[in-house]
Amino acid sequence: WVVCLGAPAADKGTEANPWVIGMSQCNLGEPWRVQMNADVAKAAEAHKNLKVIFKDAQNDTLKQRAHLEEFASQGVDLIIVSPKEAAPLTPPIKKAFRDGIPVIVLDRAVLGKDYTQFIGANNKLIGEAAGKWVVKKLGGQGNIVELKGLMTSTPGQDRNSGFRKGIEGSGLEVIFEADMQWLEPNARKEMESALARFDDIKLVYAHNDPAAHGAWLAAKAAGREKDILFVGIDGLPQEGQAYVAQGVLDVCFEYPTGGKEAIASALTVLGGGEVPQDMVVPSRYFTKENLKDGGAALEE
Amino acid sequence: MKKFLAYPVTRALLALVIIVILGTIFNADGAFFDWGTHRDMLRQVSVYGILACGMTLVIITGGIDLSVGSVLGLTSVFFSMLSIHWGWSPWVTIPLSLLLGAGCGMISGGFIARFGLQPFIVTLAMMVFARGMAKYVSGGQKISNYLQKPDGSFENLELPAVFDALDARLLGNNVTVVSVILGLSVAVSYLVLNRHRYGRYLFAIGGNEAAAALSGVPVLRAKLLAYGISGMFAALAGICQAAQEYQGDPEAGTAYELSAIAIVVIGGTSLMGGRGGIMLTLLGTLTIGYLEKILSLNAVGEASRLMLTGAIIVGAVMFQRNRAN
Amino acid sequence: MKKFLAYPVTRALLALVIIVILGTIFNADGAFFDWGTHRDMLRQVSVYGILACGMTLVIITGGIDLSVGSVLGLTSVFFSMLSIHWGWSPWVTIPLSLLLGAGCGMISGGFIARFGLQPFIVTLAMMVFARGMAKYVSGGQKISNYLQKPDGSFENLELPAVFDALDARLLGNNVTVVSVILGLSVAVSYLVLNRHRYGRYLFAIGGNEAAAALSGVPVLRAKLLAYGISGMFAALAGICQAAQEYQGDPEAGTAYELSAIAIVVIGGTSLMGGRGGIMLTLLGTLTIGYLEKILSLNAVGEASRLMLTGAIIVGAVMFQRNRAN
Amino acid sequence: MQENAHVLVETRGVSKSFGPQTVLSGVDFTLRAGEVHLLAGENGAGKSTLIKILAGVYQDYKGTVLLQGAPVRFASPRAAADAGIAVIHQELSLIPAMSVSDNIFLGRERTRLGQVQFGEQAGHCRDLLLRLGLNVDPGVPAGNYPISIQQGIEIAKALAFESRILIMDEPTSSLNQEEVDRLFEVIAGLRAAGCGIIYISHKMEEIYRIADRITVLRDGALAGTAPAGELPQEKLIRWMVGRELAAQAEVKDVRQDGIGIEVEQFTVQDPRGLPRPAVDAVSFQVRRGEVVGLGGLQGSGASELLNGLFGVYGRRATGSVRVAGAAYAPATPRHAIESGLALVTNDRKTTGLVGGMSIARNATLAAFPRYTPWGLVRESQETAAAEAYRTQLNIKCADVSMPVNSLSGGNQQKVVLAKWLDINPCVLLLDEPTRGVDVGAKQEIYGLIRQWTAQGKAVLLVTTEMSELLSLSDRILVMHRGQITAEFARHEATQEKVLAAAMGQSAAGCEAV
Ligand SMILES: Nc1ncnc2c1ncn2[C@@H]1O[C@H](COP(=O)(O)OP(=O)(O)OP(=O)(O)O)[C@@H](O)[C@H]1O
Ligand SMILES: Nc1ncnc2c1ncn2[C@@H]1O[C@H](COP(=O)(O)OP(=O)(O)OP(=O)(O)O)[C@@H](O)[C@H]1O
Ligand SMILES: [Mg+2]
Ligand SMILES: [Mg+2]
Repeated sequence: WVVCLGAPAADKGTEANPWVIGMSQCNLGEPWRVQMNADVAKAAEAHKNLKVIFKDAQNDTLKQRAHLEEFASQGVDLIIVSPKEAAPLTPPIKKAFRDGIPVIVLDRAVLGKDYTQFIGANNKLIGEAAGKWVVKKLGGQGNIVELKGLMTSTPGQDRNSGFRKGIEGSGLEVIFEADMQWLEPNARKEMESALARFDDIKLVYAHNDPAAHGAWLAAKAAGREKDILFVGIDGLPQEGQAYVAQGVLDVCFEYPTGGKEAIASALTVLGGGEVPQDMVVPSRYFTKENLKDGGAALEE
Repeated sequence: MKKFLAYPVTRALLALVIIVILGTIFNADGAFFDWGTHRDMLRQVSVYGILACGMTLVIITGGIDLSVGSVLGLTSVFFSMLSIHWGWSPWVTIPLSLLLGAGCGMISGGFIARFGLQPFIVTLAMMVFARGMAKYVSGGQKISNYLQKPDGSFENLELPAVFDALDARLLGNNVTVVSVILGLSVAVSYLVLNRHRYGRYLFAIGGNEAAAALSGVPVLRAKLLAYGISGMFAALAGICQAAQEYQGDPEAGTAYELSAIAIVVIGGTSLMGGRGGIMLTLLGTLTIGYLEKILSLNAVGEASRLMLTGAIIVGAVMFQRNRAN
Repeated sequence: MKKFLAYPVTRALLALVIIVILGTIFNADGAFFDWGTHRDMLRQVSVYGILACGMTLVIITGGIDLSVGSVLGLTSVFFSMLSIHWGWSPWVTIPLSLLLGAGCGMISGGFIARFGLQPFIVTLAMMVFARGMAKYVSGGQKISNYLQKPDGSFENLELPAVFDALDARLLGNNVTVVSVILGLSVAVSYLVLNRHRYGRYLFAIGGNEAAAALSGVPVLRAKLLAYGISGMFAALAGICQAAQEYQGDPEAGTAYELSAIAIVVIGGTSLMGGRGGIMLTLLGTLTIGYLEKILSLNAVGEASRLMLTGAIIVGAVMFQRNRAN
Repeated sequence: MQENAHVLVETRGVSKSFGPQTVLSGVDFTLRAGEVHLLAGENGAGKSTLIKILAGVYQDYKGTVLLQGAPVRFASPRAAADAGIAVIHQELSLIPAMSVSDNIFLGRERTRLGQVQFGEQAGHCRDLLLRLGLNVDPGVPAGNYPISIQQGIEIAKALAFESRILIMDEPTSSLNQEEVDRLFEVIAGLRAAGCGIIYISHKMEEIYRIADRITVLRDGALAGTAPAGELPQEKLIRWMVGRELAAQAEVKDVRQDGIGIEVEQFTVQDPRGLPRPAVDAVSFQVRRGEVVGLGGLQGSGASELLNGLFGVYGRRATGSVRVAGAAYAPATPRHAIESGLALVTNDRKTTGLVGGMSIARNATLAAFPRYTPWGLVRESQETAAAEAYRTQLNIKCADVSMPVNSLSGGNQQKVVLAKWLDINPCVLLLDEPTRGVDVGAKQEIYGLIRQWTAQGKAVLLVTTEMSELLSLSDRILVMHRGQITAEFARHEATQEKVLAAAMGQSAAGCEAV
């Protein structure tokens, strides 16, 4: 049943007979992942010889594994996968890759080296950059509230550990932290508690932009939004960047989706070219000052 | 004392008092003694409380409505779209949103009342369906005042005043508007349930549907009404949620139905139908609200929070258990 | 034809056939005709099917078990921890995990049978509690063979063979081990339900609990058994899930209870209790499995997928509706 | 000592209370081998409670139970069954969806290694049912059979294990004459074989037909025990109610000229979808002030006729009906109520009352729109109305705000009647209005029926109790297989004639078409 997919057929990759790319997204409940799909779709639209099939695994590892199995039996020319989990998706990705289908892995790495290319950003580095920005901005002193993403997820853990590394050695102190599970209403609720307990809060570090927004709403209701700085992560155009433009967030750090880059790599691979196996997409940060210039690269 | 405890409402009150006493003990450096803390608790629990009002009516008929969370999500998107993107007046968007919610509820109610299907499975299907609708209507994106134009650039629309109005506070910053809406929802539900003919019909249906039908109770219409009202309250909660987030989120309200049901049951309304009341639900709302507030104020970790919540739900239900048996 | 349709099992079969026919029409460039597609469908739906086996027993008693998803998560973490971190043999870890699941189920069952609390709310509390336990036990981390040591560095432990064994395929790559486990679960449930004395008791309790008690049925013990078995199957599903993910995820199984309930009801087992069977559940499992597979093969978008699923659940239940009334 | 050898079971000073309410106080009771010991008493006297103690249902009672002289305290119904006590409870305890044979063996399955031996059970079950003259398929769900057959299955269930002690709590409440005769034959056989039988009944004819000894309970205490031959009916009733019961008033003919209800070619399709209609083109009329009794065996369609007229089956009931002269097409119960019909169903628990709701609320439910102008509830009017009925119908309760299921059976039935009086109907459809009701309450209900006819209401009465049918009806219609097979005026009706017609023989004595 394994369809031989080795070398691209001669008549493939034309407008009449386009290359078929299977894209498996781990869930579409998060705007960031919706954005990744949108980036892939937008980049692919420009190329008439590409057709992308999108699948959504609804946050279920086993469903995503089924996607890989299905792509293989449907005979797609290339797979883009943004995996939910590293460990469980390594074997099916390895299997597809070994069977001759190029696989581009987005955002979350898998174990081993059996894939064509990994494109991702580094949450630890972003967290660290956020920490350093905060240290600089506050002059190394002050109380911080940290609104953490789901702490059973790797991004939540990395954004936490990176940030703690970034503020290490400074006089900054995290006085209140809570798991808001990436959800804005929870963030607002937790921030209300923090505001009730502490009169002196200098800054809120939220693991995603909606949470930073929720925290800002809580502070605004308490009339304290002017005294507090708000830092978010993800930097989607319609979320984080918009909040920065509106003056809600003081800074937000982009967590790039890599969607555009994935299509560029796919074209290279399908055309018979070579790509580096690991590619870290550079991240940017947005403040009111640099927003119209499209943000600024993270300082190392 | 024993006699006193025979009434569900005094038991619900006692449960609330116990929780509040716990709050004064674990007061998080005195934060519990601020009025602001209580005001915020009320704000935060309002959306759940509004859902629980409709849920109470449905549960009294012996049914259940699992779709309220999704209907909340759907209307929050719908309301935001009409208000922000299309710029319609709240005098139009609010009634339309309420109608949408009532419509969803009445579709469930119709299948349940007309075809005798199980409320659990019908409203489960509606829960899935309405979530799909929310994603379809919104294109899977949050609907905010930051609008992407076809060319990919962004436009910053003005946020309609209704959002600010609904997220505001009244009486010198001491009560949030959404808490007032919760209060009104309780009042309306009370009138329906205890003062109106149809309220009696809901109790009769929950107590013995066959006997009620043979006594001339319009069972189909009464059930449609119950699920319709539940949908309408879900829509109202959706509007409040959107106003508090300044946007419509197609994922909003996920799993809220479970909180709403827990509130109703902890209050003392029986899942068997025929027994309960809206005042119990109000007490249940406050109990859950304080529970969450205390856990949050004391920054209790996620794992312990869940374990404590689970244990407290069982404890409360044990306490509310009918002593007769 | 009419007579033929009078039996729930033929209706369930017909529903399955209709779905399969839809599959041959929307065959996704012929992918539906590969045996591999069917094998993968069976693998993918196995975990839900195993949960549905236990759920069937509970639903037949007139109850419901909302905790299975969380118990799945808890045991997947527990099993992975014992197997990977502590390196215990599967001959110990599997029975211990099953015991843990059965224990969770029996705690729920105890509250329900002994104190007459509502199954919905008790198992809801257990759902919250077990999820908290899963997070507590795992420290909120996934339990994999990639272990962080106290100094922050990582150690790559060897993955125990039991993980590979449970995730393997048999009979020349044509059947997955988890599908075989599903088959065995169905067989065991069949024996309990249709051949064993206790199976009669479960039906009797669901049909008329008071009458069953008067007839000398040990109601308490039978209910404990039903919830215990449900918990045990949830644990088995947790082990299978962990094996397939090569790790224990404390978030695993979230909302799986709803799928399991949908499978049972679509099969034709009544939520009122007293009527149904495990063969119906098997057919329901395949129906849901094919439904998901077809939607996924054809890359149906999220919004449409949800709306279709909701509509199909109602459609299937309408179809399974007891024609007598 | 000699006497004691024959005692199978004995209670000594047994008392039982539910919360603050004492239901049994110090009851002494003995059952000897080879006797039918009749237990009598008003509704709520504690008869069922006493036998539930013997059956192991309640464990928290005071006093002692002696089994063959040895003190026992059964831990569960199962334990009592194992000790040789078989019970037919007042409430049907069959599981409708389970097969007849599974029902009979429920709790005491024939198993090998825990595996139920279905074949063996079915065989044994068939023999047993044949012995009772029941032609029933052991593999069919019990709920598929009419109530009367289910009652028979219930009896078979009690006989299945050859127990020495048999307890029957109102086993004939839904059996017809023929079936009662067969049951009594079986009981006679058991008595001859040395079994002891405790039998509870409210029906006087039965009591004196079957009893060897009679024990009467009043308000939970022993009123007395006597051999049946030494206890005349007047004394029995005095023991039961604690006073002399007024003699039944002479029945007066109060029929008026107007027609209450007129039915022509009325047909009801079988509610379970069987091809033969449950009611097959019947025509009759009931005049104002008249009581028309409907006789017939179980399944004759009399209940379906009443339900059909009341709109329970909607459009599956067809024909031409006129109520008080106005055309009426059955559609829904609500519509029937508005058209002046009232239906007292044959089962107050499942279709008559909302158990958890208060007496007042149940009493006003049918006429509720009247208490809710513009939809708003007038609670004070409701309470006032309920208090009026409480006095008028002599409903015994502490307060009309109490839940209705805290009342005794007879008083619950009076609340049902109050509910229907409250709509001031033109036609009353009564389906077994005295089922499970004690002598005192029965008399009161008969009195009420006479009051209504005097007011010019038309009454259509369905009852399986022959004496009731004969004494209350101005005219008797007999139904068989959905059709009216005979009509008798009061003076020409006899038990034999009615029974013959009910079994399908025409009045002339030959087989009806
Ligand atoms: N489970 C219970 N809880 C509270 N009270 C009860 C319970 N069961 C019975 N009673 C009360 O005990 C009294 C005796 O009831 P019981 O059923 O023994 O009467 P009975 O003599 O069998 O009457 P009937 O002739 O109507 O069957 C009644 O007042 C009844 O309301
Ligand atoms: N709504 C219903 N649905 C299904 N079956 C019904 C329904 N109503 C009555 N039946 C069935 O119809 C049959 C006859 O009913 P029932 O036992 O009430 O006899 P009946 O017609 O009232 O005779 P009688 O007047 O002598 O009591 C029974 O098998 C009963 O189960
Ligand atoms: Mg009794
Ligand atoms: Mg009848």
